[in-house]
Amino acid sequence: MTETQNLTLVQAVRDGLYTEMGRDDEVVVLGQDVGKNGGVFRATEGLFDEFGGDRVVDTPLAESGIVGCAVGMAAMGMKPVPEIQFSGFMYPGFDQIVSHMARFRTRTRGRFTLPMTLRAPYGGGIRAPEHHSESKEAFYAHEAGLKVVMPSTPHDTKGLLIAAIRDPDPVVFLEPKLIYRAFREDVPTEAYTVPIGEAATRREGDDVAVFTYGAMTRPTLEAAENLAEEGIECEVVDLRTVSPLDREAIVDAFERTGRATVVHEAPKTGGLAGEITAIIQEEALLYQEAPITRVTGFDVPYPLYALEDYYLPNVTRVEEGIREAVEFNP
Amino acid sequence: MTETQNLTLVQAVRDGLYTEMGRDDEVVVLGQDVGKNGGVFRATEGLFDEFGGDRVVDTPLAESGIVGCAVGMAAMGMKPVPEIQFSGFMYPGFDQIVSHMARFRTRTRGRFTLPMTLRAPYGGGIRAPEHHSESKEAFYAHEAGLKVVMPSTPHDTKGLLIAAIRDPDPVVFLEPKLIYRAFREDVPTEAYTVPIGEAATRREGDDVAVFTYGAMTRPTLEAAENLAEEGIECEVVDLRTVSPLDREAIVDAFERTGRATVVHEAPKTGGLAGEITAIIQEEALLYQEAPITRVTGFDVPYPLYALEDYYLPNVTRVEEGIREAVEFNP
Amino acid sequence: MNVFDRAYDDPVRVLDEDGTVVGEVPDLVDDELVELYRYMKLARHFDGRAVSLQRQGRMGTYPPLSGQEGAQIGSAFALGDDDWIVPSYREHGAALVRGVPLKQTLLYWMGHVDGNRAPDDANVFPVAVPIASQVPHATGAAWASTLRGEDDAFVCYFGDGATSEGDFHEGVNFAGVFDTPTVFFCNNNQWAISVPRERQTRSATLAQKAEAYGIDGVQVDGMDPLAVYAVTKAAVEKARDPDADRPRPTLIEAIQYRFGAHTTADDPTVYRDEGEVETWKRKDPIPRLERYLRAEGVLDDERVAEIEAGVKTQVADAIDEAESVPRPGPRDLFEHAYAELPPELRAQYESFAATREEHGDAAFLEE
Amino acid sequence: MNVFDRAYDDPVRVLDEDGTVVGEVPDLVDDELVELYRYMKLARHFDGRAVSLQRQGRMGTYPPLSGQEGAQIGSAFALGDDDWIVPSYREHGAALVRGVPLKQTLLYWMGHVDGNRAPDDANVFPVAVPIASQVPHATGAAWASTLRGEDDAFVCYFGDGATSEGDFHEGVNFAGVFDTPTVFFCNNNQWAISVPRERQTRSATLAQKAEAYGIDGVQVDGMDPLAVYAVTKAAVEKARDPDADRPRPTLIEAIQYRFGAHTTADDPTVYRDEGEVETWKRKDPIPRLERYLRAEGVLDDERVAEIEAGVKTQVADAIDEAESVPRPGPRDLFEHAYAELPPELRAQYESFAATREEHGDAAFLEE
Ligand SMILES: Cc1ncc(C[n+]2csc(CCOP(=O)(O)OP(=O)(O)O)c2C)c(N)n1
Ligand SMILES: Cc1ncc(C[n+]2csc(CCOP(=O)(O)OP(=O)(O)O)c2C)c(N)n1
Ligand SMILES: [Mg+2]
Ligand SMILES: [Mg+2]
Repeated sequence: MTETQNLTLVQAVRDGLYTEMGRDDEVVVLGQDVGKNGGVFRATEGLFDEFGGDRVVDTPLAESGIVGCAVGMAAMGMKPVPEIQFSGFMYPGFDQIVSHMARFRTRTRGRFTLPMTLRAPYGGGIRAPEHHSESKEAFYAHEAGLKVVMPSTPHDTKGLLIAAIRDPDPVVFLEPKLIYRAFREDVPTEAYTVPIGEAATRREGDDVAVFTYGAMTRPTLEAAENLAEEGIECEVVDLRTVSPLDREAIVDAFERTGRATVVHEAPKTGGLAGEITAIIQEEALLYQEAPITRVTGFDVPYPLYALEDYYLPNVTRVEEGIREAVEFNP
Repeated sequence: MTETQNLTLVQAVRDGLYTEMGRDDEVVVLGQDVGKNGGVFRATEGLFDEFGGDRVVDTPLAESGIVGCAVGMAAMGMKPVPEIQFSGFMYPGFDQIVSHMARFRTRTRGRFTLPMTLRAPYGGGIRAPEHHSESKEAFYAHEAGLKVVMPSTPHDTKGLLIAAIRDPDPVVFLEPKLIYRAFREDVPTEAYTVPIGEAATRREGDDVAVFTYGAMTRPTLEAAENLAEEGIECEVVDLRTVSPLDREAIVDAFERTGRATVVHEAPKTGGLAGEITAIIQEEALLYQEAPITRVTGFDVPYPLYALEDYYLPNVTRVEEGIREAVEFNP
Repeated sequence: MNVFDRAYDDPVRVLDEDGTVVGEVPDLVDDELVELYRYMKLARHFDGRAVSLQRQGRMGTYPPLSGQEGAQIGSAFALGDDDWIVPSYREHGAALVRGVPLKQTLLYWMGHVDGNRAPDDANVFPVAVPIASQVPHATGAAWASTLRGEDDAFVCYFGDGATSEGDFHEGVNFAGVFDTPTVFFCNNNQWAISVPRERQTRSATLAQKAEAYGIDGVQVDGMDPLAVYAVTKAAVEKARDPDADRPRPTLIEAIQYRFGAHTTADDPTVYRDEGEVETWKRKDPIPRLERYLRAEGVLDDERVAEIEAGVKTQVADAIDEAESVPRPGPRDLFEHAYAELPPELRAQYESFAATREEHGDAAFLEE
Repeated sequence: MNVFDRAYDDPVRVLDEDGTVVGEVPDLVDDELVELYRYMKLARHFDGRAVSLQRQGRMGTYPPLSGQEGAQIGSAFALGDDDWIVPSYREHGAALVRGVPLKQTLLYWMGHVDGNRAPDDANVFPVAVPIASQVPHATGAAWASTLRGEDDAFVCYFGDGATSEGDFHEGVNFAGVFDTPTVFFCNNNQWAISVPRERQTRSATLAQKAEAYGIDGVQVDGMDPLAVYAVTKAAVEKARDPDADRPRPTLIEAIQYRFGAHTTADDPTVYRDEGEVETWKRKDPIPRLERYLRAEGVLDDERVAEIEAGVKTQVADAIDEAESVPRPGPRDLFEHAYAELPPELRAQYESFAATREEHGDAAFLEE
């Protein structure tokens, strides 16, 4: 029997780093306050004591420098895991992410690969200050050359993080900070991987397929339970990776239901719900019985926290979106 | 009768700046090489001599500085028109664009508005070096608070540019450099505006609606002409503004045809074709007779130029995409 | 001697730790000195109350300023009426002097975006959270002022950590090139969250970073409000009215210490020594100025008690006011994204309003 | 005296404009000196041919290096076998010394991405077009070297304009803090396209920007290949084998001039004087070294003629080789975006391949 620990999602991040750093000397963690302080969310707690200041590095306050140095390290074959403190602070490093991290392999025809994993907590709902609640995965999913992972459970988090660190391609690893400590799960103590690019079906149902990922998985499942009481059975698919999307899983779930809702907290326009809708109607139009509904953040800058409960999709809005998809009658 | 000049698209940019700078002292142009050199594409030619070095400013080589200083100027009520030399070099200024330019009004409840227009040439096909051929409008369209304009004709260019400069909201103005000098058009000498947010029907047809913008408008129209010879009549809608999208025009053209193709040179995944598809099936599913086809750049980093003819949608690919939409039989 | 002509590691000083005069006392009348003192007391008391509000769950994360009043109040005090400040997130003290009511600051940290709208006559930029991102704004805004032939100066605040960001570099470099009337005021409080000043950069001082931009750089004892006042005043005057030999912009490094946590979400005991805190507390700007003013006969027990009472009332009133502002509604979420609501956004609002109507607010609001 | 202990505006020099020795001649044997000379001639000849290829429509936009051979070859020559260079887009000369064949450089500017893949044994980073973006790479790569207990040095090239970018600041600051074995080599060729050095920053020298990072900064006459060699060698040695008192990283400002256009798409007559160009041409690094080597008896007419003939053949051969490389195909477009083609990308490729099959290549290729 595999040994397990009962961990929260953020502890699973830490455990993923801990496990992989123990196995592979080339894995190095760098970022603001990741060292002695253990990260502002404690995602790197204890790693500094365990692996020392050379492998768990507090950097100056400069995101482009963090990503850019990690690019240089990774080009030399190391496996850096830079942390950006909040995903809203990835933008000062955006050029390094899109112009270099995403493209180094193509640009050098594979001479330089960048086995790096850029971690950042993303998303709203924790009463955080301005710019601390962004969910802009669509930026990274639109940039070819990157993989983009957004886990929703402690078990997946550890497995996907280890898979990301081992992946020869650069991975943007966005962690749902809203549920960093929301619940615990038994997580194997040993190293294991969860494959990047594969969705997970969290609930089976025949009436409608609901696609979501990250922190929105929980309200979506709750909505599905509520709707089940009304006799609406949702298939809930947690995408886990938003680039590459698991098109097969998406199309398959849709074909079995003919109706769909996509839920994400990112703004609607240009968000991944549009892409998913387009995939479905490209590949499965003939199965379609109703418009695919999108339950998303609104097309406004993420508000200060007194308004965030109105901004974020919640159980009520998810239920309503699903109902709309299910009740549509041509 | 209005006086006109026969101008190329890049001359229309210049004329728009010239006209509006003459009318309004608060309009200031700043960027790399925009002064004495007149811009690397000559979009600011002669403005330095006309308006002087205080209003046509060569800046140091720093995009975040350019956008950030423009934010500061605009907050004081000026109307800066910063230029980024190529849209692929907007990323070092990305944080200023998304965290400040897009959000200043919201963040200060309208005390500070930012009447600024960020210009950059975008797109491929000119045999340019690496990173010079990007088409990443989806990034900006996904960031609420920005308007994003992408003209396709000299007349629209001048009118939309003046509208952008006068607009109280910040505008990202992406110019199709492939067709900077491709053709001329009579353009009124005086100041005039073309409304931001309104699409233009470039060709009428009943069989299929084709949505596009910027440099892709020309191959799309050419494809439409070719297909007309085969009896396929395309309605070609040039969106002109990609944020906000003219949903009414999109839905209207679709309802009349029941079939659609979207053409853009940006990569497919996460590009605006997905958004447009989602809008259509949200609002007009019952009219839909075929999957909406997407003719776009591929999901790879923009290649060096020996490969760009394969990368960019061209007449053949557009025709094929339209044919697929038209020929689909459930 | 010009105040800028000194070694980078030789801070401008006026008062010693015990309030003894060790430098040139700036020209302030008694009432002004008392006002300076009162503002510091107000900022300090506000700070303590804000931290408690957060602990009581009445406010969100809050960044305390305690220890940094000398730098904030001293510098803001040196500005003319038409001058501006461009703050980070920790300068509620300076903002207060410039006309932002405490109520606004509370509202902001209570998550009400209204708190970020300063009154129209307060020349204060909005709080900037992305580190150093306000630096180019201060350059651009100051540049606008000279382009218009005005002579306003702009004081930009940021921390020691901020000097590592590209935006610091680009913004200050532009200021040098375009000779903008900007004062770059670095609140070097020794820490950027858990990263000490020595790990932020290898340069011996932050003031010497001015060399890279060909502008004046100067250190000041940031816990000496009179020294801060003097050096800021000199920098603002130079910005406004340059002499031929010196550039307008100035980089001021104000050496100081944050007594408390980085924010209420931070636990500084994890990364710094209590002993270090104690050492710096001896430099506390408030008793230092108080000692001087008492020695000068400007303050006495009675006056101090009066000020303390006034400060308490003012803060209590501000808290009452802020807490009586109703929670914003959905309309506030959509307002101001654009000058006019675009059709799709109107549709999003209307659909949301209908859902809320149907299900009631309780379906949305947590707690 | 240590070469770094000098005023920022006192450039290291070895040869005068006329080839007279005015400084300490570095320790190079005759064969090495001839090789240095030959590389400069090769780079110069290549440059002229590349410009013509572009004019003839046989190549895309190309950034000439003429005038900058002394800095590029002199510096690259100072590196050990395991050291690395991290170039911008103008360092084909340096890349050549480090093992990138001319054919590769031609291919790159002919739009073949293969040109950006240096041979596996050439310690050269890919061309970096976004200005200054390679600076943090050089810091990170050098850092990796020390973390692994290796002792390789990394020379990062960039222009005068690049010093204004945030990435320059962040990358050099990290190098100072982590004491990485990086040499930041600024090719100050006086112009960033049309923007002259004086409008790029107000600092009197670029070398003094080192003050901001607590590292050594030094100017060198960048058109004096021996001076460049000497100062780079000293910096590389310090990076590899630091002494206790000095930081490993160094900022070198190599003063030089670009004789030609910024790129073949640029017309410098619009923004700069012919007179200025003429003045700088008197400092041309090639005749300067040649004069010295002739005076030393290392070169004579015969040897020079031989070198010139060799250089011509080498460039002609490289052009032939590059032009005989077939145009890449669609498969090359999809290859290497990821280690493995994801399913959707495979589908995009297959669908495109089918279309091309049906319509033929002519339907896609312009010209
Ligand atoms: C671009 C960016 N990166 C990271 C953060 C997270 N963060 C907030 S405050 C802070 C430390 C700032 O230190 P300093 O500049 O010294 O200012 P202080 O807080 O000490 O006043 C960090 C890293 C941020 N707000 N913005
Ligand atoms: C981030 C970025 N902005 C703008 C450009 C366009 N550009 C290419 S070269 C150049 C000037 C570079 O000047 P400098 O750093 O002095 O190098 P030089 O070309 O003189 O060698 C500019 C503005 C770019 N390549 N990257
Ligand atoms: Mg600090
Ligand atoms: Mg240059």
